[in-house]
Amino acid sequence: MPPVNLREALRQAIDEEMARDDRVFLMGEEVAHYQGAYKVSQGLLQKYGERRIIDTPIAEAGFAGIGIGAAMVGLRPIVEFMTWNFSLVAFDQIVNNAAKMHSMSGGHFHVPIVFRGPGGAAHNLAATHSQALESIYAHVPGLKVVMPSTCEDAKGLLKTSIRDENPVIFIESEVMYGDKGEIPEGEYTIPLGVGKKVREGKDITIVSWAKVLAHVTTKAVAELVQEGIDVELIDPRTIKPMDYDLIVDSVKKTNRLVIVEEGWPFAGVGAQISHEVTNRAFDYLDSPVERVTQEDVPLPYAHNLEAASLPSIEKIIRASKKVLYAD
Amino acid sequence: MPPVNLREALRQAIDEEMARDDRVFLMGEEVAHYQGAYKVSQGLLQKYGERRIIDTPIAEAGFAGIGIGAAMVGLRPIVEFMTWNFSLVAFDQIVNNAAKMHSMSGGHFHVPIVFRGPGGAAHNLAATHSQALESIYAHVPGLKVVMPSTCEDAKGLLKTSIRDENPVIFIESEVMYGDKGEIPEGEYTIPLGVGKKVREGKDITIVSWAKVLAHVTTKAVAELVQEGIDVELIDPRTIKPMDYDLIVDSVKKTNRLVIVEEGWPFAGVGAQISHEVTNRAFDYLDSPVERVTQEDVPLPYAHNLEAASLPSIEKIIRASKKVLYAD
Amino acid sequence: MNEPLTAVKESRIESKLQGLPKKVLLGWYDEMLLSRRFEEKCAQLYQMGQIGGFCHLYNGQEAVSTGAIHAINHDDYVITAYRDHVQAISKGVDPKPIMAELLQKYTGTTKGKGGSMHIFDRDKNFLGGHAIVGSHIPIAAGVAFAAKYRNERKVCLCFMGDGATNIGTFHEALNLASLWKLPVIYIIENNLYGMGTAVERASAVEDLTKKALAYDMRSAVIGGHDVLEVYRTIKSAVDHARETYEPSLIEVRTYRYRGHSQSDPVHGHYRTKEEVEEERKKDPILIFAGVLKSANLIDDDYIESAEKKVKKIVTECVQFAENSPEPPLDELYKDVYYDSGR
Amino acid sequence: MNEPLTAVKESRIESKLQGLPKKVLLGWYDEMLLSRRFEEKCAQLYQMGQIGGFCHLYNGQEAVSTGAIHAINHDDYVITAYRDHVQAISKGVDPKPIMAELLQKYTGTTKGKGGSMHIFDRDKNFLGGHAIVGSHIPIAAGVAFAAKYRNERKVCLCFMGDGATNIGTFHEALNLASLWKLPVIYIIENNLYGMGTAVERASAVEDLTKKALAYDMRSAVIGGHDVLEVYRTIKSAVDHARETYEPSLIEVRTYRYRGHSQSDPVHGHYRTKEEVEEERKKDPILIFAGVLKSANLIDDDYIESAEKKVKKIVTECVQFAENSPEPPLDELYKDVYYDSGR
Ligand SMILES: Cc1ncc(C[n+]2csc(CCOP(=O)(O)OP(=O)(O)O)c2C)c(N)n1
Ligand SMILES: Cc1ncc(C[n+]2csc(CCOP(=O)(O)OP(=O)(O)O)c2C)c(N)n1
Ligand SMILES: [Mg+2]
Ligand SMILES: [Mg+2]
Repeated sequence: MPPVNLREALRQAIDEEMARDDRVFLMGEEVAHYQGAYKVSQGLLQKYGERRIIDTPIAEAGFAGIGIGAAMVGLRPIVEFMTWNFSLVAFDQIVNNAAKMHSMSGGHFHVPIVFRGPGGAAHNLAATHSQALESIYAHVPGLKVVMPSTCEDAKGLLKTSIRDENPVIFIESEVMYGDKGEIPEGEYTIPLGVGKKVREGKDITIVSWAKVLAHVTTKAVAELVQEGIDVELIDPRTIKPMDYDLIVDSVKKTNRLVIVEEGWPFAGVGAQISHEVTNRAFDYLDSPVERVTQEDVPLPYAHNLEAASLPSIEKIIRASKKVLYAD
Repeated sequence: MPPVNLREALRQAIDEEMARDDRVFLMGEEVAHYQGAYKVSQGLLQKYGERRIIDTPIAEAGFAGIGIGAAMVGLRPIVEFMTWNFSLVAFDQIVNNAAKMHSMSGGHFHVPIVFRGPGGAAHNLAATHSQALESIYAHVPGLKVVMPSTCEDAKGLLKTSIRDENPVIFIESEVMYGDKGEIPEGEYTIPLGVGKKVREGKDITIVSWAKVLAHVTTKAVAELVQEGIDVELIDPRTIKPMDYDLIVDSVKKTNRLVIVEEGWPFAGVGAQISHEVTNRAFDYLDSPVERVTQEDVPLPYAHNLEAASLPSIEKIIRASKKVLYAD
Repeated sequence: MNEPLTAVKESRIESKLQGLPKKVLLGWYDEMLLSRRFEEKCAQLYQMGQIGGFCHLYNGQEAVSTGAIHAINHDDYVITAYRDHVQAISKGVDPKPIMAELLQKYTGTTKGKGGSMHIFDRDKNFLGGHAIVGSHIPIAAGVAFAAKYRNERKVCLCFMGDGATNIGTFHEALNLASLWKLPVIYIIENNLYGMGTAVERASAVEDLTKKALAYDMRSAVIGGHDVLEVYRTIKSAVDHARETYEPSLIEVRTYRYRGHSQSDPVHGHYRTKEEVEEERKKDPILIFAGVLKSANLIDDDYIESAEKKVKKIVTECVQFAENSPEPPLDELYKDVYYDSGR
Repeated sequence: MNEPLTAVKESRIESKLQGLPKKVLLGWYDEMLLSRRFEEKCAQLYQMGQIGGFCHLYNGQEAVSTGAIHAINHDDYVITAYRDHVQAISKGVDPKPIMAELLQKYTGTTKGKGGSMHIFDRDKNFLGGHAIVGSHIPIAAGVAFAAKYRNERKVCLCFMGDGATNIGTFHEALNLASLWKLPVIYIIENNLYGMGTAVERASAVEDLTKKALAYDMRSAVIGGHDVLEVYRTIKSAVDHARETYEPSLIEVRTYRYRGHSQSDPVHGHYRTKEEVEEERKKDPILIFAGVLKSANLIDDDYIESAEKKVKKIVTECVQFAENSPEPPLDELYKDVYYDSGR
């Protein structure tokens, strides 16, 4: 099969799941007539009609809530946030209703819903439009958080997320929508909670995910390998549940860990991984875990400040050398 | 001076700051005529009138936004959330407007505002009404997060927060409002970002804050001390900025660290402290950092499940013995 | 004491009863009485510390729940806020597990997890019990959306307080429900106060049906002391929704006798003792008794026997709850995810 | 080309000009022209990659900004959404730093931090530039609140799109503004679409002033192609607010010529090329030129010279921006907190 780009991979997942299950529908701003703000849903209105591909007003709390209500009585909504930044006006719906419904109702009602859309920084979108919010959502029990870094994973994980009986936070990336990759022929799914060893290595473990993995970390790893550092690269793919075992096993082999993420540092996912892995592999670590994150600032507009704020190849190489005491 | 309870300490802070600065006002649900849902503002309407003690409709995003706008043009609002749980419907206002305004406007406008109210679990309030949200707010650059554990600290820190030029998330506790404590006579303030050594010790460092410190951790510490374990107990008081130096110095002495918090574990404040301290004091740690947190579940209603979910004396003692390899 | 409080003319009784069978009408009376006595018991148990947390009672508002919920079918949906015990009872939820829930027991409606503010029952299409004000209003639209999506002719009743009409989700949900024609009936239980705040201190319009104008939505305002009027109005909104999918906004003027929650005073600084007394004279249960008597459907004996019947049920509820076990600790991680902890 | 497009009768011209001095009127014309040309240049620079991110242009809507903002005083406040360059210009913000901001320069309005969607100027009481739809609507109420709190007779103008009227903060803010009588004038720039969604596909009411009924708020709907009508209407709302503190909701019917943002097509599937062409015939700048000509205040020479003047300003803006330095990297941690990084 010829490679597809990320938006096509995601569209295939939605399309296949909609074809197989009438309960699945897609709802969000500009998903229908406009064919998607980022064209993920292109053509789906034509195929499935207005009953199942639904344009909404700008009312994220309202339509997130509609999705939750529909899910409670048996539908399987896919709610697109044009970007994840706009989910903040629907935060209560996600945190108090979607996440807690099953537990709080003692199992009476569950909420099989996928909230999806692009997260993190694109280019020059400034502070309100560039937020990587995975740490915030992963903090909340009852939610699952999925962040694919390849087309293959994106399709397989999105299909699984749509079939999952729980609310899933599915975070994509604007700047990856055009990225191409091979995907398997025919039907496949990928389980949530299972990470992937992107590269085998023995000197150092690097954990990274989503766009920063695809666009930055892999390049840094290539440079490190060039320099003779045998990196083991891990993509957890699912932030929650996190595949700690995969990371801990790797660290027991390499004895060194660097975590690269696009979010802010304070109480971020990387802090969680660092704590958990250090706790489980304390005697194996030859150096303290290093993190590369976005700087602890609202992301500025100008390209040079933006670049200085985000994780970079240089920062990753520096952190890697630090854990190797090679700096 | 006779001891005061926490609501009196907080009221004194608000009262003194309102008396000294006409720009300060208090706004929130039931703060005026009802005299405060938890009576923190009792008597203030009578003293300052409806211009400055203002009852709002149930519209958290609306009145949080009004506070932000008023702060941008020179007032110093104190916005009370009846409980922090209700801040989730105002989340975008806090995260995108209050936190980012100064940075995003390149310094043109800043937002000297205090958002305050009780956070965390009280008793039997169930999942939507029992959330400890400090990790989420501390994750966001531009916000400061303050969580006092004593009456003295509460008054001093609230006064400082009101005078601070930045948005401050000030989290109290329902179940502490009646707690009594001595407070200094006369005017005083306590700087943000400076922790406090509650107890000197040499065997193990325990970091804890707010209600769980006051009601649970101190009791566990007493038992540990009884057993001959010389605990050093640290209250950071401010979650962001975090006084890492105080904790790192302590750990360099005790070589062992337990962090006790009321929030959920995944990407919580404790994970951040654990990562940062392990990173800075790696060679000093004799055992991996242990955390005691709320279980990773929406808090249930029934008292026994609620108790099982929250940090307890037993859990703290167990964790402490674990870092001491005494279990 | 049991004299009819509204003088209903013989000649008008017939039309007022809307051809409803005696059995149905007496059932409503019993239900309202059970609701009252059940919650009076809750107040006691709260006082004694057996019920924890917040507990928002419905005394005075019974006609709204009974009148509205009997205007729909069993397979229609109901969703509400935290003042939810009575609406659950009207929707057919067994009061025993409700009491067990309040008493923090494993046999409770949600196994002791949700408590007073979060009563749920899947079998009865009772969708909660929601404690964040306004948060359930879009959910109701979503339930109606699903019914329409599946071409079912089901409707969703959504109860909310007057205070909830000032929050953003009210606006978003009502706009969406009207725009998409979703078969949801929004019922504002205007009990004059949101906690301690009178309607006119929270809403720029005192006539809450004016809010429907912003969504081109059908609306009506009615008194909430007369269960038959509530029934008739809601029934017509329900019929309309079933036929056209169009939503309605119905404001029901009612009154709460107790404090906002059981930890609050009956009348603080925000209303007078006299006002509460005055309102109590319009008691919906007494009014309904009067109507039924005028129509010669019940007499004082019936009223006495109903009291006994209801008292017995409440006693059974408490016994059931008290004899039930606490939730086992291994429930803690169950239900967090659909498949967790099993 | 430069013929008057609305045939304004000699006799009515006088009243139409509302006694405004020639200098003022010509200033408005120049400002609208500058706004148009400034943004045409933005489109070019965006095309060339010098402006990054989102860039929402105002072409076609100029009469709203100029007419409304000249109805207030210098020390009154203006706040708006992300389509903000022109409103900043009308409020007196120097266009040079605006262009520098767009070009990611240190001399920009926010030192290159906010970008196109977040223009701010403290000295001009221009409060942004807000990119989350609806998020600034309560802030506007807060600004008005502060003015009233301090007993100043200042007002706040708040611009928003038609799409923003469907979000929760609109509801909460308008209720609060009306309830508390806050001197804020809410201006809906109804350009018929929120991105690609026509008003009637997003709002249950097409007549957006109906939304004011839910808040008992004064309202009016006017055409946005005639700067004088905009001025007159907003002026009267401003005068009223200054006198009584009462807010208003003014819907202004206008049209955007370009795509939603510069990365979007001019007309996608959501509107036709013909519609855009048709609307362009009602160009507010040409209409105003016609009025001024009818009143013999300007002639073709003036129009030509204005074009030159404006072109020169735009060129200077670009030169200023291009010659400016990027923000230094040590700005990264500055301004995060009021006292940080200094
Ligand atoms: C978003 C939110 N804000 C505040 C509260 C606290 N609160 C609970 S009930 C209530 C009053 C609600 O009044 P109303 O809607 O009139 O309902 P009623 O209690 O009168 O039935 C308030 C302020 C809440 N639960 N949720
Ligand atoms: C809460 C939120 N949701 C979605 C968006 C994405 N978005 C930006 S502008 C826009 C359309 C706004 O339309 P309207 O209010 O009519 O203003 P216009 O662009 O026409 O001036 C959308 C959907 C956003 N910025 N914020
Ligand atoms: Mg009420
Ligand atoms: Mg628009």
